[in-house]
Amino acid sequence: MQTTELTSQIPQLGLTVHNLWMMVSIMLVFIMHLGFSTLEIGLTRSKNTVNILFKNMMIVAVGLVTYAICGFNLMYPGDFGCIEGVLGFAGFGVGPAADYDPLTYHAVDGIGGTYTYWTDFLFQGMFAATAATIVSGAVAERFRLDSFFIFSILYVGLVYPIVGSWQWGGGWLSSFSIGESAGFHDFAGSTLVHTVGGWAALVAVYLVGPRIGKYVDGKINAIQGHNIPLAAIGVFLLWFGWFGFNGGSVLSADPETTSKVLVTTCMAAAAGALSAVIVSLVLFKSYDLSMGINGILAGLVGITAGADQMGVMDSIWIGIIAGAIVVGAVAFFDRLKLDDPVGALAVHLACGIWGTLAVGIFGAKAGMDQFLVQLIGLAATGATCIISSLVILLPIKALLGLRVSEIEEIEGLDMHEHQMEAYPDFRIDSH
Amino acid sequence: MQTTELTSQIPQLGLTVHNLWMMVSIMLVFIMHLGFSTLEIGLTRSKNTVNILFKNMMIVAVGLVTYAICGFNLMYPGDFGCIEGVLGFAGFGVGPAADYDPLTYHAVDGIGGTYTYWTDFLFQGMFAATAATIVSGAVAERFRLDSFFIFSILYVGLVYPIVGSWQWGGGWLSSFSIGESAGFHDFAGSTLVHTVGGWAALVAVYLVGPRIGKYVDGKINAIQGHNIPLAAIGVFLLWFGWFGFNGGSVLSADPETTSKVLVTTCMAAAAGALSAVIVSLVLFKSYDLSMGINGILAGLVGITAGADQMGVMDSIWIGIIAGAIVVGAVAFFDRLKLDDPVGALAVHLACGIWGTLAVGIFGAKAGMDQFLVQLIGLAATGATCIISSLVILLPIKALLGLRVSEIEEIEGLDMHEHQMEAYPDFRIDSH
Amino acid sequence: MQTTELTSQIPQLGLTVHNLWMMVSIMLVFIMHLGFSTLEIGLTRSKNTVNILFKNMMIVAVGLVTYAICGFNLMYPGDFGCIEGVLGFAGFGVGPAADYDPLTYHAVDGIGGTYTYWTDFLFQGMFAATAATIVSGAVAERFRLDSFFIFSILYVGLVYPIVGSWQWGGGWLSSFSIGESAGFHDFAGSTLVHTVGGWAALVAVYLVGPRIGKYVDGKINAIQGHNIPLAAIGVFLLWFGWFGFNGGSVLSADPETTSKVLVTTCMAAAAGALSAVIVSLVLFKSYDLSMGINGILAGLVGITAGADQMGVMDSIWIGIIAGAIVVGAVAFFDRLKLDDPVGALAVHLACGIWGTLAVGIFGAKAGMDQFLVQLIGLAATGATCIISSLVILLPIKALLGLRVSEIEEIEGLDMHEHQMEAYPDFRIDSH
Amino acid sequence: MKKIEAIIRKSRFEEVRKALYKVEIHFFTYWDVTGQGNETEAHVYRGVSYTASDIQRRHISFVCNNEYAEPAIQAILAAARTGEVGDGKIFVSEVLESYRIRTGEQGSVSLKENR
Amino acid sequence: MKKIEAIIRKSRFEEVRKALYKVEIHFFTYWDVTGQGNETEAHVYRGVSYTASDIQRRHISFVCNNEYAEPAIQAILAAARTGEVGDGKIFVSEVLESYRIRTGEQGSVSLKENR
Amino acid sequence: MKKIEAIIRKSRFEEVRKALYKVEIHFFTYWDVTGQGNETEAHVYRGVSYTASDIQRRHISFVCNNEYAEPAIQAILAAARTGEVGDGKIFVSEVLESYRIRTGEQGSVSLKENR
Ligand SMILES: Nc1ncnc2c1ncn2[C@@H]1O[C@H](COP(=O)(O)OP(=O)(O)O)[C@@H](O)[C@H]1O
Ligand SMILES: Nc1ncnc2c1ncn2[C@@H]1O[C@H](COP(=O)(O)OP(=O)(O)O)[C@@H](O)[C@H]1O
Ligand SMILES: Nc1ncnc2c1ncn2[C@@H]1O[C@H](COP(=O)(O)OP(=O)(O)O)[C@@H](O)[C@H]1O
Repeated sequence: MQTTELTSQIPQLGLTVHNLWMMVSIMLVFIMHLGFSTLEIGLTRSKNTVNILFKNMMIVAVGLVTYAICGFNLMYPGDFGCIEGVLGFAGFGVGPAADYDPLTYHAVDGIGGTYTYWTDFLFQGMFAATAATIVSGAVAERFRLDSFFIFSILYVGLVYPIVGSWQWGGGWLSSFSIGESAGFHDFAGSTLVHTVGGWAALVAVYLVGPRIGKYVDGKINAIQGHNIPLAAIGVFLLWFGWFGFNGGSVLSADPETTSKVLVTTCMAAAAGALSAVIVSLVLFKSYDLSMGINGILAGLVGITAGADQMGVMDSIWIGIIAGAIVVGAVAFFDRLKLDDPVGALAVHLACGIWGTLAVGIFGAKAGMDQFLVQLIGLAATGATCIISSLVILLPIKALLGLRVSEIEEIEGLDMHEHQMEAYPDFRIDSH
Repeated sequence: MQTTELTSQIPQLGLTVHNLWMMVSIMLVFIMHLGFSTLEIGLTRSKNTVNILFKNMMIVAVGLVTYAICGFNLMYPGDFGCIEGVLGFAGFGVGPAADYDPLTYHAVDGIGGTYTYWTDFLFQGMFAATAATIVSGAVAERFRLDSFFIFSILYVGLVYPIVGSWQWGGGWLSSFSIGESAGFHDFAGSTLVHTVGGWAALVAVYLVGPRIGKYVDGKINAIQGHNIPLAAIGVFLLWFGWFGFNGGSVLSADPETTSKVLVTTCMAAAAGALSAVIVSLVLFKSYDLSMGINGILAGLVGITAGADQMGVMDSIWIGIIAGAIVVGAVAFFDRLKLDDPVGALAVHLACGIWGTLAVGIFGAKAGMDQFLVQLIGLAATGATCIISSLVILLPIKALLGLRVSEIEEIEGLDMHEHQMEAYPDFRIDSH
Repeated sequence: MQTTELTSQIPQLGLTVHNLWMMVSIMLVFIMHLGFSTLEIGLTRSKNTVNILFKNMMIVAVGLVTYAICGFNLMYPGDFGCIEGVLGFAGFGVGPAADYDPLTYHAVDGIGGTYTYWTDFLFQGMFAATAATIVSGAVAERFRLDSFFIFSILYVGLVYPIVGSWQWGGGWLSSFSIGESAGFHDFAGSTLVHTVGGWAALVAVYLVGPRIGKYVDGKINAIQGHNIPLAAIGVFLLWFGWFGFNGGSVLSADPETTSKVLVTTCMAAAAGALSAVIVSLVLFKSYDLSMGINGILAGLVGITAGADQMGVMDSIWIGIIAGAIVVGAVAFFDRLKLDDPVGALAVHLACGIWGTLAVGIFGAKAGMDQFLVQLIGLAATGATCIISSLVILLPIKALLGLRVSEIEEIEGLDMHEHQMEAYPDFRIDSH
Repeated sequence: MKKIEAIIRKSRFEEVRKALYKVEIHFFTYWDVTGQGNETEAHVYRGVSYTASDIQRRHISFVCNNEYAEPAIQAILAAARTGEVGDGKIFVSEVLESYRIRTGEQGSVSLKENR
Repeated sequence: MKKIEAIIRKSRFEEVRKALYKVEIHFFTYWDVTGQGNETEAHVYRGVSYTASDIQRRHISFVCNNEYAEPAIQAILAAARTGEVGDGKIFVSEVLESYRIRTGEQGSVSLKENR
Repeated sequence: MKKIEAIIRKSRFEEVRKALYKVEIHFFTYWDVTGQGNETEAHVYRGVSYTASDIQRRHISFVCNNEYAEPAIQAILAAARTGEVGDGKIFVSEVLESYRIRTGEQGSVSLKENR
């Protein structure tokens, strides 16, 4: 073959490689939903297992479909037709534009096109369902299934993509700057995914109230999860999936950046685990595996906003602090009688905030200006999420109710909503 | 380095990328065997768990070895020495030809070589064991282990590759056409893998008979699976694996095709889940997770034949219909007293047929001619599979028997065939 | 774009591809830790489940952090400043050298740079924790948690990298040769990972003694694992991870080599499974799933040293022999009253030795000289590991003790060290 | 000495526990059983709806001195009742002797508080 | 009133249930127990063959009015027998009092059908 | 005939089994129960420390001819004792009749060894 002929294949070859990495990342983000599922059922009681699995499985389906219907075009509207920088919509359904060329669809300087329209949609779609899953964990064991799905459809279909568009869709937040700072920085979604899920979880937990027996006569009771091995499987799979969550957020397979992102991600997770375990060893004189699990997730959520900005030591520090935060936050939310069976508030909300702020404290962008930008970004998205959650949940509460009946809660949602048991062969000593 | 020197590396680089994607797909198809394992044990009783795991684990080993011995060379005979277009055999063992050059071994126009001989063998080998696994699920809880393995070795070693060679090996089916149609189309194996397994399952289920207690006095009893979380893990892993099953069937990492295949695959799975859940909500007034699980698989099997031909909406429709079919098919097979503990017939056979036909109804190839070609392909492979299954199973039935003894079935295959329990520490309330 | 401009991107593109494969391998090796976790808890009693999960989860964290602090720079010291070919240290912490260029950091002839510094670190770091995990399994159900972690930190932080440096760091072993032989060959770590873990496990098992009730009045009792499905999940995930363990050890995505390595790996695993099952069927008249599991791992460990040297038939033979060895070794260690709940000695030590020697017997390097080199390499590393383990463990034994109290062992480590149960909802019939 | 055995709904267990505390029954043993009785439960599994009359219940058993029996029975009757079919049963029988393993005490003293 | 306790093979449970139905015992409670007796079971685990004498059995317990006891015992004896070592035992003891929690009924009426 | 019921620590079970063997009690049935008593257990879960008074115990039950009862009780008392709060209890009651299902034997002969 001629040299020029061969050479003309290079951009296509580049696209193939980068797109391949993005497809691997899609799968990894997909498998996080299994991680969330087993984590959540592991940390809750056996009598609600089918219910939680149902929610987690269907949320992927619902998430993908709503994202196809409108989410994707709300999040990446191209131009903000409705409100400049705040709201745009590119129409219902998915499909590339008429002049679509994968070689230029998402071209990076010096690299060329890095993925196709389809990869873009699927990667973003897999992210979308995550936010609802966070809520699912926090309100587990007492939230009505129908109310949850109505909420999820609206939240994943509208709120998540609109807030996301402010930054990743090229909206106002992405160019918002103070002084020297070069705009809000949220690499893979500490704010846009984790706190967006976290704020909704906070509102939902507040509105639905604690589980029966959790706070009795001013005492905090532990309601143990029923299957620690499943929880452990969950956390390993989430870490595994985070390789794609963060690694894919590079949006190309650029070797130096992606590999460094994987290193910072892993170091933060490792440091988070150690720190949470050591802090809880000191406080509770016990090697608390449940806190180790939360520590890993804390480190992962914490590094997510700045995984591309940090050095190895930065990421270790972010992990250490995240691990300590999560231990404190679990106790803090318990003190406030916000009952969160799986620690979703502590992990996703508290450490999502920490991770966002950490970009202003550690790493390449650290500085007072950046810190303020991060803070304002958090405040703006937080306020929006809280208000939207209220706007969605209050009418549902009035019309359908958020909470299952007392007898249903005591006997388990599985038997009442699904007429099915998770473990029919096993003798269960339900609590 | 000189430009020409560098340029000469391009074909090799292309091979490396495409081959990498195929290797990733191999792993994903491999992990489907774990998905099948946990799905099947989850949906059956605890007393047969070791038995099912044993079958699923060993079938991978048996599948790979028989495929190495003769399967690969039956399926891809190069030329059909024995019966033109129907039967060819390239000899025992594996190993590339003398003039083997990976750059040309499987070259695609405009792309170049996309994988090596070894990748080819391993990808196909991982597929092969799938067919036997489908049977394993359908006849679970009462089929003799030795009879099952004899059947599997013959079916995976001979029938699966011979039928496969008709299409993927370049046999008569691949060029069979009516009118305008450009030949039978089975992208990733709705027919060649799923119905091939499904027909054998049908015959085996019929011959072995239902489990004790399933159909009593004309009433259909539910025999619940013992571990729904394991079933859920299974379905997530199968979806995960399907990224490779379908994605790898592109046979290159071509960015546009592969990513679009992933999108159609995921949309069909999501639509299948929603449709199966909604249909069973309407029919049974219950959020039936077991049907949601089957719905996902139905969507996946349904899209498999035409994942490369469909648009987003097509794939959603295929999924919706597959989800409805699976609910009906479960009831239908139950009505016929074909006892299939995991729903393999409904998923793999019914939706495999649906997926194959859907190529004639939706997508780029839709048309009456294509529909007829698909139908004839189905009929020809179906007849072959049914007859071969009978030819293999009837002598086994006569000589060894297909079914374990009644006492063995009641007390569980684990204690009798393996003298081992799956959960020795747990109090089991076996049913 | 100009031809030359485009052409100049080729080395970078190559780096991207190869690095991508290495990143995939990192993830796969990471997920092996989940595989080890579920395998080990599956094969032990429920009362020690939290303890084992805690160890396996924290060991990843500890492994990564110690490897970042000193392990990496001990294993790849660049030059051996301290003792030529035996001990070198490039300083604390991680980070590339000043003149670091990913295009040349690890360049392979005819391929170019294949991975970045970060990929290198993370891949090696994921390997490191494996050695300690092997020990964890062998001493499960009776070893003190604190003693285990002190041991692990020292062993993973110092012994593993120093021994590793002899071969992979370019030390004396890598160039040690006898007659014709071209140096010790250990492709992916039969010796450097599996026996290094195995020898330490041997010493630890010997020092800590058997579990109460294992050897009573000269009789060997079986102490069944509590959750066979988890063990099966573990072995599937380990096989899955081995695609990266061996595939990544090619250190590039070279299509021919990587895909062939995957084939030899899978064939050895399949052959190991069949051979272990058949041997134990003959010996014990039972389809022993627990031996099938060990057989797969035996095949995988056995092929690890020479996965790049073997043909298909070689790898099948290696697997068959490994499968037989593992059955014999389990009995052998039991005869010696070395109580190893998960069979780590039989799998990692016995088959690690077998795999190392097999390089001298089968495949491209087979020959008497090579066999001797392999034997000497094994002896040297084995002696070092045994001595170091003693040097670390004996003082720990004297100061803290290695073993939990009798009551703790009987009632389970979970309640005593973690004050947590693994399955609070289930009726446990602990044994 | 009397042995009181009560088969109750799991969902009433916490109430019963509290009620027993009030009548100074601090010691008892319980386990989960399956009850076959009038009550049935609706199930759905893979499209088959069916009712099962095997329902999980909790079995509480304790031995007490005679004077404690009647109040304990009344306590359980009140706390375990929902009024729906399936509330369960209480059975009373005679026990000949009782021992506290820790101290070797025998007879009615072995049933009294003693730390 | 009599309490009948039967320890049977799990595999005979369905037969026993049917037999009890025939003699109008519609109420009973059962749970799974481990029996230590003559029978042993062969196991293999990771290459160690051993026999265990701890065997899972089902414990059925019910209280009935005196006239029902004998037919019930005969029904169980017939339905639970396989003739192999390990078929289990039946024990009969006296019960002093019985209550239906739902209605508070006491005495033999509490054991009669009442929906 | 006497029925002996012992509620013991799981960790003492093997000792008790051996002790019963020595006094020729080769048959018994056991299951796991939760005991509510004096003893409490410390737990930690996600940062909440708490104590539970529900503790898993093992319930052993057997019926024996009268002359075996006293040695069996002494055997259990000795083997199950640790001296710490929570060692458990033994209860003795009267059994009216016993049957061996396999043979249909009735009365005290049904409790004797017979293979
Ligand atoms: N005679 C009996 N012997 C043993 N257990 C019984 C008896 N009668 C009822 N039970 C137990 O009590 C439970 C509730 O009884 P059921 O007949 O359903 O309701 P109710 O007592 O309100 O009529 C049953 O599931 C069974 O476990
Ligand atoms: N005296 C007893 N007290 C309590 N349970 C007993 C007694 N004798 C037998 N059993 C129970 O009955 C089961 C069957 O008894 P076994 O001696 O094995 O058979 P068989 O009664 O046919 O001789 C035992 O596993 C045990 O659970
Ligand atoms: N009166 C009783 N009836 C039934 N079970 C009892 C009774 N008293 C004690 N138990 C059982 O014995 C166990 C041990 O009793 P506990 O009070 O903790 O210790 P101790 O007997 O040493 O004072 C309890 O957990 C409970 O299961």
